[in-house]
Amino acid sequence: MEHHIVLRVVAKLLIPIILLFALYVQFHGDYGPGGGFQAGVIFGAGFILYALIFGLQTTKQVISPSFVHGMSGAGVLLYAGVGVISLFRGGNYLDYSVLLSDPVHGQHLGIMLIELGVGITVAFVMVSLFYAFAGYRQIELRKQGSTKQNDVAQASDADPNGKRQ
Amino acid sequence: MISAHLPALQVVIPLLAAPACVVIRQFTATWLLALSVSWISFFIALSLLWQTFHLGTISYSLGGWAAPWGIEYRVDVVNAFVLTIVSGISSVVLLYAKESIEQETHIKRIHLVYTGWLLCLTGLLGITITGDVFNVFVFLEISSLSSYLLVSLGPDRRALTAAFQYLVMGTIGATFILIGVGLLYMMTGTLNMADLAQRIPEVEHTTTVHAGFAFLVLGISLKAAVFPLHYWLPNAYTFAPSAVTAFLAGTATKVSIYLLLRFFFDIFSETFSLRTMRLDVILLILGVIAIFSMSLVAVYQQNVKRMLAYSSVAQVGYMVIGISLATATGLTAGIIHLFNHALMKGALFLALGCIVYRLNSVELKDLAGAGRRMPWTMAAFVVGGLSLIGVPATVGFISKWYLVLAALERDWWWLAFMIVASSLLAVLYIWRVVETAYFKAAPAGHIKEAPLSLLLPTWILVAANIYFGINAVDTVNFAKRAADQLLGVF
Amino acid sequence: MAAQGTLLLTVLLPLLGAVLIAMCNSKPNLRETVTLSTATLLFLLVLQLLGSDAQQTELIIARPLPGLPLSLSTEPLGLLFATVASGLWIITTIYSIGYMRGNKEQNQTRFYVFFAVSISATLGVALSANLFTLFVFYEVLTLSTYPLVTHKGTEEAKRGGRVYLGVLLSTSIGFLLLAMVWTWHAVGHLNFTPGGILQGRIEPGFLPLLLALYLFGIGKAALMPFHRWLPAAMVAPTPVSALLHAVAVVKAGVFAVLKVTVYIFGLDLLRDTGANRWLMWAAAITVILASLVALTKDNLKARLAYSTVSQLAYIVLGAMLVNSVAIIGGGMHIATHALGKITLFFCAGAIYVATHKTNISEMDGLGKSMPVTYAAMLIGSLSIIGLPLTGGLWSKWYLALGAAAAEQWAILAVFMVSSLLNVAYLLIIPIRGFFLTPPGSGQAGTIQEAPFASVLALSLTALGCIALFFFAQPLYEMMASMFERQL
Amino acid sequence: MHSLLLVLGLGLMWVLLSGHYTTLLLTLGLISCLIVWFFSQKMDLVDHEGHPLHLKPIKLIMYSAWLGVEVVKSNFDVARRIISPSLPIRPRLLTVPTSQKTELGQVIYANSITLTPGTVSINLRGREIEVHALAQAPAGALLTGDMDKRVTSIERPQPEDPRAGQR
Amino acid sequence: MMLFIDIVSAVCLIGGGVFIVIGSIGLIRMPDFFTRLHAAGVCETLGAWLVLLGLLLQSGWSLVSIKLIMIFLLLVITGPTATHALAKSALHGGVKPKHLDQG
Amino acid sequence: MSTIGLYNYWIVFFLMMSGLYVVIVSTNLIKKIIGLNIFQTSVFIFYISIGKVRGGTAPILADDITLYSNPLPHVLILTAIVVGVATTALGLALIVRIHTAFNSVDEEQIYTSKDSRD
Amino acid sequence: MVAIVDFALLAGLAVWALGIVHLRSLFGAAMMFGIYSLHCALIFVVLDAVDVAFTEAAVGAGISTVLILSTLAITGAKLEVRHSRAMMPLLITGVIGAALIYASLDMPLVGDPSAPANLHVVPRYLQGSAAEINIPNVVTSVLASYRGYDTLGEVTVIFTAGIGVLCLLGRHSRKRSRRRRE
Amino acid sequence: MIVVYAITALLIILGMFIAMARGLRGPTLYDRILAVNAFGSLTVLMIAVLGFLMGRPEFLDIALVYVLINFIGTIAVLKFFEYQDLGRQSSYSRRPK
Ligand code: NA
Ligand code: NA
Repeated sequence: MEHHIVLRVVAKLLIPIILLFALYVQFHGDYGPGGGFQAGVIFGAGFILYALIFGLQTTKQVISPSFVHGMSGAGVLLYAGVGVISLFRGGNYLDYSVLLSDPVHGQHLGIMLIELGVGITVAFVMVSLFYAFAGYRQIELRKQGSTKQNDVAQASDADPNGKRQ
Repeated sequence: MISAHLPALQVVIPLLAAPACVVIRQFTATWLLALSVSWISFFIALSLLWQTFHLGTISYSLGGWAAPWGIEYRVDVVNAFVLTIVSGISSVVLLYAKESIEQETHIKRIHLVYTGWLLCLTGLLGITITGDVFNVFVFLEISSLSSYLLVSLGPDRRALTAAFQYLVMGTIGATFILIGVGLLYMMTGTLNMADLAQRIPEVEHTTTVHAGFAFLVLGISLKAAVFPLHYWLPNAYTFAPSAVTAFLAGTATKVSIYLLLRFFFDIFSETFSLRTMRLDVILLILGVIAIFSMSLVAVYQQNVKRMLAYSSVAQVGYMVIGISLATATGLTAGIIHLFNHALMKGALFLALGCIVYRLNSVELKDLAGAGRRMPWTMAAFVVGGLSLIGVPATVGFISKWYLVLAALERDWWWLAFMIVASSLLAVLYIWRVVETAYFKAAPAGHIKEAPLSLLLPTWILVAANIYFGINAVDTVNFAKRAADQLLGVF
Repeated sequence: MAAQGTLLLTVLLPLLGAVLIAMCNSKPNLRETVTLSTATLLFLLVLQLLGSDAQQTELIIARPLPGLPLSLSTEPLGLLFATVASGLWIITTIYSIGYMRGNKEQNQTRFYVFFAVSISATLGVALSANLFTLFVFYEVLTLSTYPLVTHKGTEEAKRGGRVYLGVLLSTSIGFLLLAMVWTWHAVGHLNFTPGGILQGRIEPGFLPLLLALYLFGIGKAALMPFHRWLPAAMVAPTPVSALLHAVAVVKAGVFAVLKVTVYIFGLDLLRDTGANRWLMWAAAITVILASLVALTKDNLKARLAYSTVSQLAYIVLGAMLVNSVAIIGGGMHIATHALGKITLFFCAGAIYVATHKTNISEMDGLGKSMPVTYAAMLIGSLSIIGLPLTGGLWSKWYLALGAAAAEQWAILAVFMVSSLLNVAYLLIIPIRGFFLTPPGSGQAGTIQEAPFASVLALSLTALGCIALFFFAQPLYEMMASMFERQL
Repeated sequence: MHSLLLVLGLGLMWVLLSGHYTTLLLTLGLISCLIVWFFSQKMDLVDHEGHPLHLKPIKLIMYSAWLGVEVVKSNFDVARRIISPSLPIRPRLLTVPTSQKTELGQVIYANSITLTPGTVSINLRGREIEVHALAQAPAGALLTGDMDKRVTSIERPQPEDPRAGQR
Repeated sequence: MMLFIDIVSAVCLIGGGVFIVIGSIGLIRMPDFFTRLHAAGVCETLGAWLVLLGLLLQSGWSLVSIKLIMIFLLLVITGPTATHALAKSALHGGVKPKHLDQG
Repeated sequence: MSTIGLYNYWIVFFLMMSGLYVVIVSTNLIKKIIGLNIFQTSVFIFYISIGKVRGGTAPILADDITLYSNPLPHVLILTAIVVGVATTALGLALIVRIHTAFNSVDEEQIYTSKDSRD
Repeated sequence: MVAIVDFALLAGLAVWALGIVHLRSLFGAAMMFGIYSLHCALIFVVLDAVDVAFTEAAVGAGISTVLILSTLAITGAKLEVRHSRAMMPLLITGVIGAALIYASLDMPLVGDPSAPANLHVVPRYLQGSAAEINIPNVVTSVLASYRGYDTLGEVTVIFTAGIGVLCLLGRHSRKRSRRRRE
Repeated sequence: MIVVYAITALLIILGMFIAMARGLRGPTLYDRILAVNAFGSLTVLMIAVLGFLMGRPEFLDIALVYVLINFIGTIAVLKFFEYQDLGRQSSYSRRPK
């Protein structure tokens, strides 16, 4: 977004809001619509917006690809790990009731943890998807050696200037 | 204490290992992890098989919520048997995979290949063990997505198109299953298999249940590559990496066939699925067409891997015929062929993998002289081929025996004759390879025999082909018990 | 226990031999020593079995399926077959050494290895306690002889091998397996039982069909129209042809036919239901037709091959006459034909090694240069025709008696006509060899007898033919004991 | 200072959104704000232009009210043009100068132009904004520079902005 | 009072709906891309505002109203930004404003 | 809702078949994926329609509400949506790679390119 | 009133679907698909599935469309789509559609509170969510606890997709290793 | 009020239909994006109205998400078609410390 000052300024305002909103959705899934998955997508979207406006390289410096990949696995491990913990505490797999002495509190804790696992995995898989697709094009362009701009837009719909009326 | 949780551990251990692979990254370490996890799964499956055979069905409530509210794992001899097949094949093929995958894949991606492998294993085991129809869908997708990925990693660029084709067909299949599950849920209000089995008879006559059944059958058949829904399979098997082909050929379609069994006989009654819905006739006809047409197509393939792929479609036809007979022997035949076919195709594809490793090709013409250059590999191929043909003292014979027996029990002479006649087509295509490998002069250049790390797993499966051909008592007993259980006799 | 051990060893010994032979790949002399000693040891083992009262011995090797054990036992017909096969292996080995070395064949180790394996399979067939075991070894025999048939590796050899394997596998899997499963389905086991097992277990109307499945399914018996594999296999080296025609393959076929007739169906059942009737005629037609075809063949080995088809049909015919005399004749014919035919093949091979000639029309007058070979050929021919001073007389005699006992006069006539045809196509060869003059007499002087080992072997078998004439009694008694147990 | 304001702002937002004021959720809210602050810090979003810290709050509210009225008025104008059968539009391009000293101010100006139907800022280049106007009237209103002055008035002078003079 | 609020909010809601429809019609009627941007602006500003105001009147002072206000704020921030980005991209992508009145 | 009858289902069936039709008929791989998504999405609506209860509201418990729609289909579909996006992502990644390898995303062009058939 | 809105929304959906079928511009189809997803989310809201609507909004309209568009951009593919016009696809979809219509003959009506799906299993969730788990959002309690295992599977699926895309489009994806071992 | 909500909803749907006609017609890429963007805004309003229509207005979070997703989506699309590259580094974007 060359010289898109408007976008840049607005993004700086929006990104923290998006990220906070994602976390709000993450932790309020018990009370209203939302939960780990939606939160993950929104959180990921925040990073995607950042990458769209500030560039992939910059974003990769903010969160490195290996961190992203590791975290996407960590979410699954957290989820599956909660199940293993309930095994060790004498319950069936993923039985959160045994996590705490009060079964209802246990359920609460379990749900929060696994929702967190979901959110982490989803958020970082989203970022990882973006890295993959965006990065692929960059490698591709580097290979071609030149950045032919606009040829898609030009070649795309019938006529970029619309119907000449 | 831990033994009470074996059903959960069966699936959860590979599931936990998969993300761990991403974290570990180092390719030998990930292989070792995948290998040990797979073997652990295998031993868990064996132990479950033992438990179910001697102590009866095991039910495990995930999350501690009793069925039908929670998701239930329900292990009986039928799925314990399939679990054993799946984890066993995976374990042996993983032994083989290291060398083969290192040759066919970029080193930086190897840990991801094992991650995909473990996920596929997780999915397949999950489908098999679960007692909840929607959970089937979820794990089906885990296994499907990872197998699309694994297929796409093949060395030829056509692996990509094959994987895409597989993805489209597989997704249509999975969505059909989803529609079917939805229609059943609509009429019964439950997703638990046992609960469904109880509640379906009340609404069995409704058009909704009929259609739901049809969608389920269509969807699963697509996944199982039941003729004529096999369109995706030949390309996928041909272009996937060797180890992946062996793994998928031995497991993926088998699990889908298992699902068919579960739906036909357990969730629905055999009277409904085979008589009311006339699937006995439909499956029989399709099976017979499959065993002939697909074997014939196989005869004309120049690519040996593709040839074996078509042969797989034909072999699925035998299983389908066994199911369509709806007798104890027919089911036994189908189930035992499930096991046997996993062994023989596993051995054959592994042998082919050895050939790819050295010759870099599976075109028939390039196999000239392979018999002399790679004697152990080709010997393995020959034994696998003989098993496919159904020569006695191999597992293939046991399958044929029960299939023919089942046909004769129904007094269907023509069918018995067709089964044996079609297996002769296997002679044709196997022997084309044998002749090329042994009687055509090899081109110049020295080719060594495949390394021991590849030969050993191949020969483990070859030995299994012979061992279970000579001593089939146990497998037959398991298969019989499974059949009885499905028919509600036991 | 000891007898069981002997049984198992009988089958395992040749396999062990095969492994040892394979290990002696680079040392031809050692290799052939191993082969010979294995063969001798095996023969001694079989003789021991023959001598011991091993009738009750049964050994279960494995139980592939519930109620379907892989097991061995002894029984007169099987012992006869085992004796013939193991005995002839020694001689064939001797002959092979001469032939293979004389012809400078390639892949000799492979040859000896698979030869040993097929002997093992043959003994398995001979000693099998039930039809299933027989079937297993029967298939192993098919597969282990395939590399021998295609030994030369030429396009022609491949084509021959394809027909060989194709016909034998298709018939066995297509028909025999079906028949077996049917029988097992009806009876619940497949044990060879004196008097048969099918009595009352199967609707009589189906018996002819089942019998046909068995007879055509046992493709090695070469009943027309499933005989094509036999001439096709003629591309093999001569020792292999000898193995196929005399020692192992075709004999395994007719042996199986006899076993099925006697121990699965039971003569009474067949006789009572008349299920054998049309198959008897099928065999009779094969006898005549194959003889006629043989007459037209100029290639010596091809002629011998069709002769084999015809002679095998004798044995099948004997079985289909369903009386003990005919069966005894059939059983004896296994032995007499084996010796006769192996002699003839050895001779054909010897001629090939010495002259590289394969067509009968080119062999005029060779008898003068190769007198021993031609004398043996004469004896072999006589034995197969069934003329006195050879063992062939007796087997044909009992077959004819059987036909008479069954009051099948037309069959008797078939025997007569066929013997005349035998004379026409077999006896003519030594006659031309001895009495006609060679076409290009210039080269006659260079022709000598084949290498010593070959000549020794063919002399031994020719002597065997004569010996059988004088010592036919034990053979007869052995066969007859098959029916004693029934009582 | 920026950080503190950010965390406070985020915390306010959390409280407004949440509606559940238990210890657990408030703790989670605090953690969430810190997480967002952490990432914002890493993304370099916090300490430069683009934040209300650079604006005069009272003037901002006043400007918003004025802008709201302008937007409503121009809405009616454009709606009238749309539904008139003759479609009375005379589109034109114009360039308006900006007097804002910060990028934030410029952006507010550009967006205000866009927000008002009848004018769309199509490019912000240096100290000028290219505008597409639907007709003469909205173009004329813009060219009076009234809006420009109002936006500039809400800016707080930022002499240290490193890039104010760069362009 | 309740009735009065109901009436005002009904007017707002339906008025908003009408503006939305008008804006959409403009999207169809306008001759080129840039003029359509103005029509879309009608939907996104007054149309949206009126609807949100109508709802706000119904929700009273609650969490719902806070969220309505938040939606409003976000619309005000993102709407013109997106429109501006779109216009700029279109210009960059070779779409030229047409029917320009030179003067 | 009683007036709806089976209307929801019929529309959903129409949507499903449209999606499936796009999958089968398109030679363009990207459009196939779009079709697949439509197919799946319409199944989602089907499920959600099953769970609708006339007069009920969203299954988020509140004090003054007694009738809720059936939450189970919602749960199932949440999972299915995720599965769908996962499939889409993988399919699109494959398309990207196919484009690199074959320089086309059109099935016909790919299958007629040089070595794509045996 | 809700029924009318539902009716109108579904009708709209059908129109978008037809639009996608007929649009020859691939970009247009992709955009239409985004709209289709948005519209689905609206229907989910009408059908009381707010969580689903939320997800569909974020995923269908957001991620899926962005991914499709990015693929379009990366491949720079020819954006005009050709359709192979054949009877077969119509026949297949016709038959399957007929099967579905057949299925609908015995279906409970939409919204029927006494449909089996609303009577069995579910009541326990609605009661239990308050008593056993103490969470007002029943969808969350079913998703995360009663059927938490499905959700674990779901997370695994998305993880699988992440691994898959990484494997396919990662930095080393285009180099194919063929180290020959001799 | 239900009737008012429903009428508003129907008006918004009508607006959607009309907007979509533009989306279908194009003719340029940007016309389509514009239509979709407008459609997205209408969806946000629609959800808000539907919440009131269904009697559960507290689910406005979805509408909030729509606003954000709609915005990000539009930006993403524009970036793709401006550079065919979504990871492109902006000329002025600074390296974080
Ligand atoms: Na049953
Ligand atoms: Na404007």
